[in-house]
Amino acid sequence: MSSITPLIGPESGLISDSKPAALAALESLLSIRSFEEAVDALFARGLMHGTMHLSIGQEASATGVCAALTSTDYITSTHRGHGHCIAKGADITRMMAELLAKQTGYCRGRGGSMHIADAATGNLGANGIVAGGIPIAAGAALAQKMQGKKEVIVSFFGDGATNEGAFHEALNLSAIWDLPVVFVCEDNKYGMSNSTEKSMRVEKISERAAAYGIEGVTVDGNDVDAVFAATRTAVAKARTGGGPTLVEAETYRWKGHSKSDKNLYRSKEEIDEWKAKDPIERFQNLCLTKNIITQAEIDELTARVREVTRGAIKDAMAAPDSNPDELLSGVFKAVS
Amino acid sequence: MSSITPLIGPESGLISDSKPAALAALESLLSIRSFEEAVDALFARGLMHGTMHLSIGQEASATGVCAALTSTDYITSTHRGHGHCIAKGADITRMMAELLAKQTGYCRGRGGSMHIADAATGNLGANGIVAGGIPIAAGAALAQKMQGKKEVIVSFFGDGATNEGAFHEALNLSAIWDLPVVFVCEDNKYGMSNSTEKSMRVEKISERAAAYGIEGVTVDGNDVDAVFAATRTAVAKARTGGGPTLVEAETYRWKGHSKSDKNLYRSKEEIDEWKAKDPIERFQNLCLTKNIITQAEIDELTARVREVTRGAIKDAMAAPDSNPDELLSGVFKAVS
Amino acid sequence: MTSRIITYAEAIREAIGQAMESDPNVFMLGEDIGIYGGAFGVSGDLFHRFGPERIRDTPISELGIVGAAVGAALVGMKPIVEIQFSDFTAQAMDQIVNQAAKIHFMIGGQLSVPMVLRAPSGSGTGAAAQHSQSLEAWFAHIPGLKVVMPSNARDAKGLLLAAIADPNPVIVLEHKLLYKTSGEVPEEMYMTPIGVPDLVQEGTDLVIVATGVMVSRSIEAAHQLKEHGISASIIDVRTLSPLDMTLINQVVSATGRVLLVQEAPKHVGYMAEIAARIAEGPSWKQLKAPIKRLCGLEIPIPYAPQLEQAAVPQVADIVKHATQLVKEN
Amino acid sequence: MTSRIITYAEAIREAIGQAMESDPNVFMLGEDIGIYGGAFGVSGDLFHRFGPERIRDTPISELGIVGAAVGAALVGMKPIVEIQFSDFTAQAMDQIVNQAAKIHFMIGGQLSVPMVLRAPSGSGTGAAAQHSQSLEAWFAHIPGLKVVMPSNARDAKGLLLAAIADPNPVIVLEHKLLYKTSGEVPEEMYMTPIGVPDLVQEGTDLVIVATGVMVSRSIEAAHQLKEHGISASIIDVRTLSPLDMTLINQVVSATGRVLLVQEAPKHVGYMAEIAARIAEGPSWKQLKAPIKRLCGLEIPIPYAPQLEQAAVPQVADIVKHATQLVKEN
Ligand SMILES: Cc1ncc(C[n+]2csc(CCOP(=O)(O)OP(=O)(O)O)c2C)c(N)n1
Ligand SMILES: Cc1ncc(C[n+]2csc(CCOP(=O)(O)OP(=O)(O)O)c2C)c(N)n1
Ligand SMILES: [Mg+2]
Ligand SMILES: [Mg+2]
Repeated sequence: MSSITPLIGPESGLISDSKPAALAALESLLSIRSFEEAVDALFARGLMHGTMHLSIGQEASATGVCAALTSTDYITSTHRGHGHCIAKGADITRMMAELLAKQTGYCRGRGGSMHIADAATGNLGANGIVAGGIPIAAGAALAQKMQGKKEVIVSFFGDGATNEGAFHEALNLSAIWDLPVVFVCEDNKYGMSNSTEKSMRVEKISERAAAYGIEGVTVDGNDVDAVFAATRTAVAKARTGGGPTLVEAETYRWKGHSKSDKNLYRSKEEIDEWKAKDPIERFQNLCLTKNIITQAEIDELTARVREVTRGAIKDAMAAPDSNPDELLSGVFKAVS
Repeated sequence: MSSITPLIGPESGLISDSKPAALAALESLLSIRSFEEAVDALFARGLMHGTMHLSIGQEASATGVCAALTSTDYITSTHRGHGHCIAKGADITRMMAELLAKQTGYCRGRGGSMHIADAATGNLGANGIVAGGIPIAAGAALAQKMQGKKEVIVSFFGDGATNEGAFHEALNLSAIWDLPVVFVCEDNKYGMSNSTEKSMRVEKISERAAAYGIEGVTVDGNDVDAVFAATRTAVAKARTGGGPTLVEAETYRWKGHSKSDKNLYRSKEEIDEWKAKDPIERFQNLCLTKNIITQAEIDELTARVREVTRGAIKDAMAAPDSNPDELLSGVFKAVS
Repeated sequence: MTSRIITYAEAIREAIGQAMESDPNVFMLGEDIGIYGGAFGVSGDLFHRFGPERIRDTPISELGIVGAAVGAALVGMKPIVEIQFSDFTAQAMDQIVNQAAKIHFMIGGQLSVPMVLRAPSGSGTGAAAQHSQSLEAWFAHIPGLKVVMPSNARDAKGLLLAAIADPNPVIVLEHKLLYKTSGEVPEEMYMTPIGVPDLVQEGTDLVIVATGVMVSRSIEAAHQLKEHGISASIIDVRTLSPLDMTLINQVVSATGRVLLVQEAPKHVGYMAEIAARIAEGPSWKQLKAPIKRLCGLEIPIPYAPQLEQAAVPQVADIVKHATQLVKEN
Repeated sequence: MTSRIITYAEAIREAIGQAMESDPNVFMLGEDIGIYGGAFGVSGDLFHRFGPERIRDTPISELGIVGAAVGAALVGMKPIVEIQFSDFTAQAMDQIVNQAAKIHFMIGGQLSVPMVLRAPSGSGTGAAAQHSQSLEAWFAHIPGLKVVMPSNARDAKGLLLAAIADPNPVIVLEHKLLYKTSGEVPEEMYMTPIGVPDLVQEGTDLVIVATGVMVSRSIEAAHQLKEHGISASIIDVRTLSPLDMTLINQVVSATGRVLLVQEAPKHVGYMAEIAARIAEGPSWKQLKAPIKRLCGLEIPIPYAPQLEQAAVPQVADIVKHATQLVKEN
């Protein structure tokens, strides 16, 4: 087992005001970055199969959002889901094992990067279908409400996903039924090569909330505190019967959409501009300025996280390959 | 041939300010009502097959909208499409023949009420799929733009249709491409049994335009003048490259959704309230008050329209039944 | 068990009511299933018995509805989705096929999707091409979905209860012409096993294998055939996926002639699979005549009554083809 | 005609480019087909040659895109839609099946829908269950759609040009593993007729009938079979709907043994139709062995390479089954 320290969102104030919260958040940020960089390297070396969608540059939204959730709250995730998965508390070794097509992976090697789920931490699954998880989140939220539970569902999705009919239908259902769900749009400015300026006429994606009579807010998605605070408000509202909120976190992906991307649709300057807004450096500097964490602690954490990633790769690589013999029995759950 | 006198929308001022325009509009209103009542009676007498969706009470929106269109402009229509079809200038005898499953019907008896189209008058077709015509309208508008034409497309749909993903995707595409299309939502307060209050959280459907960065307006859908004026503005904008508008026309259907409807979801009082707002009576009274049309003209027109309907039924009934022998050859257009 | 004569629609309603009484996690969602009672009257008074939370009226948004069912099922509910006409599953295909059918497998078995999707199929009501399709072949082709097609009131109840009890997504394709037909149905809860075809009647000259409304048409045809001295077995496929060929192979071997009857167009339809399995299987050698399919024409369903009837097999067509098959071989 | 060796992707691009040059109404729309050049690089430089109006990048909204194509086609344009992975046709199924396929028929022939929908099918890239399906059976089952599945660069161009020239909706299912394969392709415009299967090679012991990437695997398998003294004919179905059985019946009659190979799961898949037609048809009496289908397993496509390979027929599987068929019968 190698999960991050559970994220602790303070009940009032910001993450950067609380040492344990800040340390946990930093661990999450660093773990996501480290995991993604390791995956990138493994792919580059031909050790990984399939495709991948890295969230380098977007670590603050996964971290800030999950800090506002309890361990029994749920998320639905996306093709760019490693960050969500880690922030929600998944075992990094089992994630790595999945990507390496191992039997010990979250999906026994059947799903790969785009389908990792973790029932234990409430991650209902990444999704290879853009916007595919949004109606599912609405349904999971409906179940909480009908069962009288207090759990909230966060549905992560990208800017591009908001152009799909699934987004529209799911937000409308959630709105009319006051469901305990928070819609988190990670607006990284592009759906593959298509910029938000070209693919929609609204300035802010949060304006789309108006069509459902719900609240929409836009936050700086590279600011852990801002993401956390907006999500905390939305989660509290959802948990107490106030219905859904659309939270837009403005951020940027540093890497190409997937391996085949030549970045022809955006400029090097734009990428560099956003790299200068690195959410991790920024959070570290904030915590240093506020004297909440020391440089030594940062160094120690950075080293420890790297060690965890290395260990995860090692353990995952040593695990048995996924087993073709159980394929046919894996399709249906046995009727009891 | 028995089509209405082409609707003439004045370039400025209202329909009720112009005698020829008012007479044409009244002919349209009365023809729709007369057609629908005839269809209702034929069904009741077991002379018609299938199902039907009547637009009695909604005549003003079809009429006001089509008065703002030229004969070469296009519409896409709905399951509740008889009114649109008549207002756009279709041959009432061929419509009746279609409903009576005749070879001379618009669809040779293959389509019935839900699939009447009339290529000659730019009616691209009713649609049995709620919201099915909206993306089609966007595409027809895209074609006008790409071909450098000046034609505008009006897409009719109901309040319920705005909850479908197709509505969302089509409006977004039309908005980003500045397409010459006007989205006309006939908000008759119910999608089958589901009221707008229960199926959406917005007060006005026109608010949904905000999600696409386009203009949305709500008008009294039982007021021919108001519908016409709003559509004229939207059409002018669309025709000159200004892109789409969402026009919501608030109205009401007097009859059940279809034949099987027991009206359990609404009260008799509500229905009566709306019957008191009869768009036809209202338009007649307005024209009388304004001294634009005389009572004698109204009576003459009413009688003439009834005669046309009766003639249409008679001619349609006398036509040959649709021919099963051409079914197989009707699926594909022959490759030339 | 105590049986009564009730309609197919009543049998479905009874199954849902009993399942909801016995399991608080079972609920229904769909368009106009509440106070309206359902487009075909299937939910009827369930709204009054169970209220708007559990008989949940939805806006017109099939993709959202099915997606919501998938999500609810993933976390322990047992949703029963009603899609008003099976044609509108086209709107929801992503959630049915890319999500519901695959999630359990894709995530290594961690969670499952115990949902039921009911939808009326088929032609015969003059509703034309977008309201009359028979799309069972689509669903049956997708690994991860179970597909049933009850042809009578008894199975409508039993298969639905089995579908509700199943921890996997089950597609129940009802037939709109059958809703008002009646049959003997036990009062108690019972399950018709998913995976087992039904031998409707035994005969010696040929076997008619049919689905949906074609089962009752085949029964009527068999009466007429009997008058012409032809004795037909009839098998109701009933559960299209998974399909157990044991019974079909047996009866095909015994009769040596097989007529496969479906409402859907022939090309790449469900009966192609039955034909292929027979051709590949042990009964192949016993065939006295080539396999024969009698199916809908390769056309969208037309509106006009005479066209609609010409588009899909009628009793007379079954009689004619069965007679030919026996007489000419 | 002058031919050169180019890739399957290049052949498709060339067809689109030539069609766009010769007809101003032809245009392309889809996700990331512009400056990105397409998810599989198919549109490539077309954006630079024809500009953003005619190589039209769209938001992620498959239903809207296909609907827009239907609308544009109805009023005289010739849209070519690219759906990034054929799995996402699930999102657009209403516009494909309830609109495009039916409009011409439903409205009595007044208008037609001359559109082309291209989409990469199939597994083999580790993209897992939602990006690897082979859904040809769905489309082939729908009256009003024509369906082609080019297995090589030459047909990729010729079938696409035929699809663009066709006044009806045509679904072109490409295979993602084939994009980088090469073959001889004429420079000029030419059409491969829709409706005619291709006899890839002639042999005497059995005929392998295959679709998509299974055609090249069958060719490789036939080489190996030859070394074992088995001589195989190969037929590439190529146009799945409409399907002309003349050639298949001829070759089945001549060889007496038939192996049907597809990537999609077997149950209610396309090859069931070929099996059924053979079983119903004139070559039935010439069969020396039962018809045999070799298909994908009844599972969603898994991610891990060894699982993915186990999920669909490989060359060795074809060799094994062909050998058995010949040796045991
Ligand atoms: C329904 C569907 N359409 C298209 C795709 C291909 N695709 C995968 S990710 C992606 C871009 C998604 O953009 P966005 O939602 O903004 O998320 P991001 O990749 O930026 O995180 C596309 C087009 C898909 N997987 N599913
Ligand atoms: C996709 C789809 N879902 C459901 C239906 C069944 N249906 C037909 S009309 C209708 C109500 C439509 O409501 P609205 O859009 O408000 O139009 P109105 O009937 O009020 O004119 C429904 C649910 C359908 N035809 N298509
Ligand atoms: Mg994005
Ligand atoms: Mg309405």
